[in-house]
Amino acid sequence: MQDILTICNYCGCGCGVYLSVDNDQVVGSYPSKNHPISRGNLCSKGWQLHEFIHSDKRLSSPLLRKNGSLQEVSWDEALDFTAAALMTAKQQYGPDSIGVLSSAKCSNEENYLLQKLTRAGLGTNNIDHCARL
Amino acid sequence: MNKTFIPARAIIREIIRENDQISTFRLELIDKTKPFSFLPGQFLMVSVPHCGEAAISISSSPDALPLIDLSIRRAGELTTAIHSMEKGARLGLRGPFGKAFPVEKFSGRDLLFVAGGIGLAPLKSVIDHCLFQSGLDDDAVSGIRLLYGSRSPSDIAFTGTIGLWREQGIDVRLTVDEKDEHWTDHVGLVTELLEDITLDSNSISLICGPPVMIRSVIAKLTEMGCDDTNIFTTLERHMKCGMGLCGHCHLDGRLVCLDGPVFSVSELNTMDVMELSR
Amino acid sequence: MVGLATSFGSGAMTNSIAELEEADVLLITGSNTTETHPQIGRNILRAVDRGAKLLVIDPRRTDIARQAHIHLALRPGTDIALINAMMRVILDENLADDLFISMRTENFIQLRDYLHRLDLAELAAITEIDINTIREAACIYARSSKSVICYCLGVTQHTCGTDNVQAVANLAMLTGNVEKKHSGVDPLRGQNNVQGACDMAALPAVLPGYQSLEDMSIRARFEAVWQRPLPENAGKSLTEMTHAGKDGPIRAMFIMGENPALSDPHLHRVEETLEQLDFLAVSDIFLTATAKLAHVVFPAASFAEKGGTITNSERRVQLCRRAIPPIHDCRPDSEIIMELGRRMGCPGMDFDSDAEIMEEISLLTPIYGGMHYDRLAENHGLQWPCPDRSHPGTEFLHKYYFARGKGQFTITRHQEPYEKAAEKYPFTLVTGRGSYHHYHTATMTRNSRRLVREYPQAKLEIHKDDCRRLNIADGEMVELHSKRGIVRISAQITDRVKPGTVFSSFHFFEVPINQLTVSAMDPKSKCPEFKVCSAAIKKVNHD
Amino acid sequence: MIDLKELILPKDNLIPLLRKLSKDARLVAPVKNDHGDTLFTAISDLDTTEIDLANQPQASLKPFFLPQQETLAHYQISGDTYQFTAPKAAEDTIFFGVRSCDLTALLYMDLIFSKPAKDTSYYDRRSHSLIITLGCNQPFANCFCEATNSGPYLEYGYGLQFIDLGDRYYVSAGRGKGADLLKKWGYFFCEVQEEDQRIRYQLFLEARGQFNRNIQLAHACHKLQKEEVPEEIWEQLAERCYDCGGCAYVCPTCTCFSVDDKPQSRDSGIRVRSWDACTSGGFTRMAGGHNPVDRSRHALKRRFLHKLKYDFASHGKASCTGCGRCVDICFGGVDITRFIDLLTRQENP
Repeated sequence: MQDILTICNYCGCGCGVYLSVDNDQVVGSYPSKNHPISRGNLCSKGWQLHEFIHSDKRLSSPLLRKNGSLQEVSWDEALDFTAAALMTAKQQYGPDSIGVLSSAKCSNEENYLLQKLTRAGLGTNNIDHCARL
Repeated sequence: MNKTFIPARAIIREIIRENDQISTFRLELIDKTKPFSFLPGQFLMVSVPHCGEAAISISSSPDALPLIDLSIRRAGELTTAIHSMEKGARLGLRGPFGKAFPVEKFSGRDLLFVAGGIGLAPLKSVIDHCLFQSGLDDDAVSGIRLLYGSRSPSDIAFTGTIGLWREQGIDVRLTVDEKDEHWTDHVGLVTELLEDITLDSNSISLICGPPVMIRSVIAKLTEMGCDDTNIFTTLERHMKCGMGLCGHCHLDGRLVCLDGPVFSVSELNTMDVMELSR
Repeated sequence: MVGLATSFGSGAMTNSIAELEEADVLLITGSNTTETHPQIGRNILRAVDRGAKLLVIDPRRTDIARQAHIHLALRPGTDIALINAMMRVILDENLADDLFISMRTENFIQLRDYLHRLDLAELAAITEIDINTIREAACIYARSSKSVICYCLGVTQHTCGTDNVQAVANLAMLTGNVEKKHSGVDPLRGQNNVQGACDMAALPAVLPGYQSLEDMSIRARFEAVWQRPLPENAGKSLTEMTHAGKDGPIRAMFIMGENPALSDPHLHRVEETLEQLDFLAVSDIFLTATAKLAHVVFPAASFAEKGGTITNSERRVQLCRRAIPPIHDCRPDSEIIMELGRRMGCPGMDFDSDAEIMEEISLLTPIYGGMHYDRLAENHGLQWPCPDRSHPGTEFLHKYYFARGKGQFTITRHQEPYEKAAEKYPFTLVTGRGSYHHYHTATMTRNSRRLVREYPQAKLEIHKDDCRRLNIADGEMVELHSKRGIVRISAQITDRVKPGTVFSSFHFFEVPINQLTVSAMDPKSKCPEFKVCSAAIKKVNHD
Repeated sequence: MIDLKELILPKDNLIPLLRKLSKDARLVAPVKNDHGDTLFTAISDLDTTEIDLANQPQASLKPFFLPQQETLAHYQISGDTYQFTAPKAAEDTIFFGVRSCDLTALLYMDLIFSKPAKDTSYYDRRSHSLIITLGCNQPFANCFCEATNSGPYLEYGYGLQFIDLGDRYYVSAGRGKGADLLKKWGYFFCEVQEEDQRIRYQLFLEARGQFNRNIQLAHACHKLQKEEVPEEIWEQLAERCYDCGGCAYVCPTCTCFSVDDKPQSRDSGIRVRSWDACTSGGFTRMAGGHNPVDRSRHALKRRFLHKLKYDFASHGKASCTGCGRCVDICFGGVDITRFIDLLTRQENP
């Protein structure tokens, strides 16, 4: 059993949460007492933070729409298809025909990378996230 | 290893449709590692994988063993899953748990059963057991009467059983909240049926149904001079273990799974209970 | 957060969360704090137990409003009228901080003249709050020099959201309650990394660290590091991208970890827009409503399966640590982006670690200049601005001067919400996050048995008098109509809302309440008006 | 022949002793981690891990005996038959540096999980454990074990009890495993002198005099036996309970749990037991939607009455051990000490 300190995934408070890990399964979450925000307690959602991680509803494989339905494919196939489709749109309709939505649930690094890809790779400023929603 | 939480497997031998919402599942245990016995009023923790467990009272008589009846109303995720099962499917069972009706005291006494909806299920276990006993011994019980309330004529459950009981001499009176064009019997609350009933001081009353019904029937019986120690009811509470550990069924210092689900009204009068207050 | 950036030069929370506990007056507006920001609510209540005064502006009697010394239960959409009224009182009572105004702000005279032309009684009538209550609240706020304002989406999700924020900023500057510890203006950020997504410029009009897209020297710096020319035109906002409808300018989209097909206003329009795209790729942890419309779906790793940093509401950049390897065949979004980048020939998509990505961020983003992983690990994170390695981080903003130089007063005028309750739609529908147990579109919380047990289905809060009048029972299914759609929802009898107002959350995909809301938005922030639309309640005929 | 019940352990011998003990069992002790939190941690290397006896461990021993989430069974569905398979067994564990309140709580849990049914997984872990306590010479900020009669030193229940006398520990042995341990490792210890006993008692007296808070717990318990709590108190508390469940989760004597199935694939999953809180509305709601508890008024009624009224009635002792963990962490500030204050203040206005 190992306890890893991370930051809660729910609201903008940013509590310090330990995830209890047993055999690659997250089996608990509890607050850090020394952390300046959590100070020994979590809200009802934070105490249940481990619950959704191993949900059987998690996506398990890349999916590609074939004949109208989403089917499991390899990473390479999904990535190649996506890269090609985005480049096609760029060539056919220009870079501003592509839109990108980033996420307030993803890390700074991921947000940075995605806006870099959008601006430097796709050549458009069409990037936003749901800050307002 | 927590053996206390491992259910034994049972197979569905027969399914009897009681009404739109209620079916009786006739089960037999497959895992017979230890002998199984129970008393009327006790309940089982019933498992369906992916859905968890729920407490359900046994509706058949112990005399019918090895067959065990569970009459189940579709209410939540687990009971809906059970309703989608067919003959031959398997369920998990733990138990029996809880305090039973004091059937040993019933010998030679008049018995009045008052039930509403699915509430007849645990009482059915007592009635069938008493009938079986009276077959063996004429004095087992002196008279059995049943007052049974349902929402509408199509909601009346256990109609087959009620027919059999009538044949065996039980005085069954039915009432519905809302009648349809074919209904000629009583319309109104089950407490109204009590108006035509006479009780001697020795009679025992057993009540099961929705909290509002339990409350009004107890009030009426008390008014009619029934002694608190002779009125029994069985309470429903959310439960997770059935054996006094999980804390969910805590009721003013007691646990329904251990100290109940059967309580005499004299016991309930010392407690703060939803079924009696408000 | 355009409004606050215009007034102060920065759109972030000016204080630290811990400072709230020491404040003497807390004005909470448009924030259901105990539910949406529990730890901030905890600080507020501690302050109250210490003796601080709590003022709450909210049309609903939320749990935090119940604890307030004064609850200003305004008519939805009349925030500006209320704040203007409070400022007028402050002027009348000579409670303005003249020294602060002259040293640290500009544009005051125009605002003062405007406020003097307003009729206090008329403003109070607009808000439907008693004038003496407004007067008392204004005095309490103005008389303390440790007054702090917290606001959330209840202020911004209006067609006049930007003005609302500027009104709040005016109030703070008028009384000198900014630029120091225990007093300031604090927008409470919704999701765990909204602040970071903004900081990192997942926004159409700025570069990381809110740097100007137009500044040539800044552009040159980015182009040198990214080895690619930067696009010239400002981009389109989320609403512009997802509401274009048929034949819109957007032909292909990549959506990472967002679910606009449920959270967006005017859902039909979003679905229509997404469905007609030539190509849609979605990366998420669950098969969301949006993912179901996609051509390609990537299974992303959850927060527990990856590292990286996130930035909380008080600008604290914190390290997340990987607890377990990605489950199934999932991959972190950073890997997915870099894989795509490499396949599209984009340079600089070969980072070996999150720490290496942060090194590039620090290089290009002055407010993140000192955010190095070793430092973040040691200190439970650092608060930006943190320009270099030796900088300790910033507890509260605008010390010595506002980020934009001088704080700017802006005249804000009351305007009626886009849609008014009318004969056919007599109720005002307010939407938002509304429970201790669910989060946003509940894709995560609904996978927790306990949270589902506590809050199993969507509820429409209706005042008990309205329920009695319409003969609606608690828990009864009703139909809620607006000009744009109909949903079926379970009624909850309550006194949290006033008669004539109803409230529901948007947590449940079965009850897409945002199908009813208007898509009118604030012209500056592009924030949609979720908070007010008109609706009708109809009983459902059983059987 | 030295008395095996009470001995002195020079502090220099502590690590050597623990090293020996850790050969036969897992050693768990409070360790301050890199993030500044003191947690009970399984120690694999005594030379690189510093045991922290200066701070109160953030969590009690509860997670080791009643984990936040425990797998009770794996299940496999195939066709319409299914099979439950039980999970793995417990390992021998020595807990060192346990505070008096936390052991008292464990003794209470023993009671709960033994009657009427013995909870096999709890007992499996319990019978594989040995508890070495450390008496508190200096109570922590929110402690009130004096009021709950569960510290600062203990009379019984421990395997061994350590009292810090400065450069040495005064060690008392309980029955069974603790005494065996002293017998086996007697050579690390020396005899108790009269001086040691004097110092020990003096430290005990001083510890008792250092509590920050005076909680009228016994008074509250007696009052609850006699009279009803005014409804306003319940409502005042409920209005500020934001349903986080934190008080129940951090409480070393809150044992309420839930049992749920967690699907892992279409035809397999685990049945788990997890911490539950009686302060939640769903705790008592029945499948049909009926709820015997009105959370909006009585969110905290069950919890406080259980600890202070029912357990006092049935065990003669409240099931609050004064560890103070629930104090200061409540979002609304309505912890058990607030309740006791409200209840007892009423009497002497």
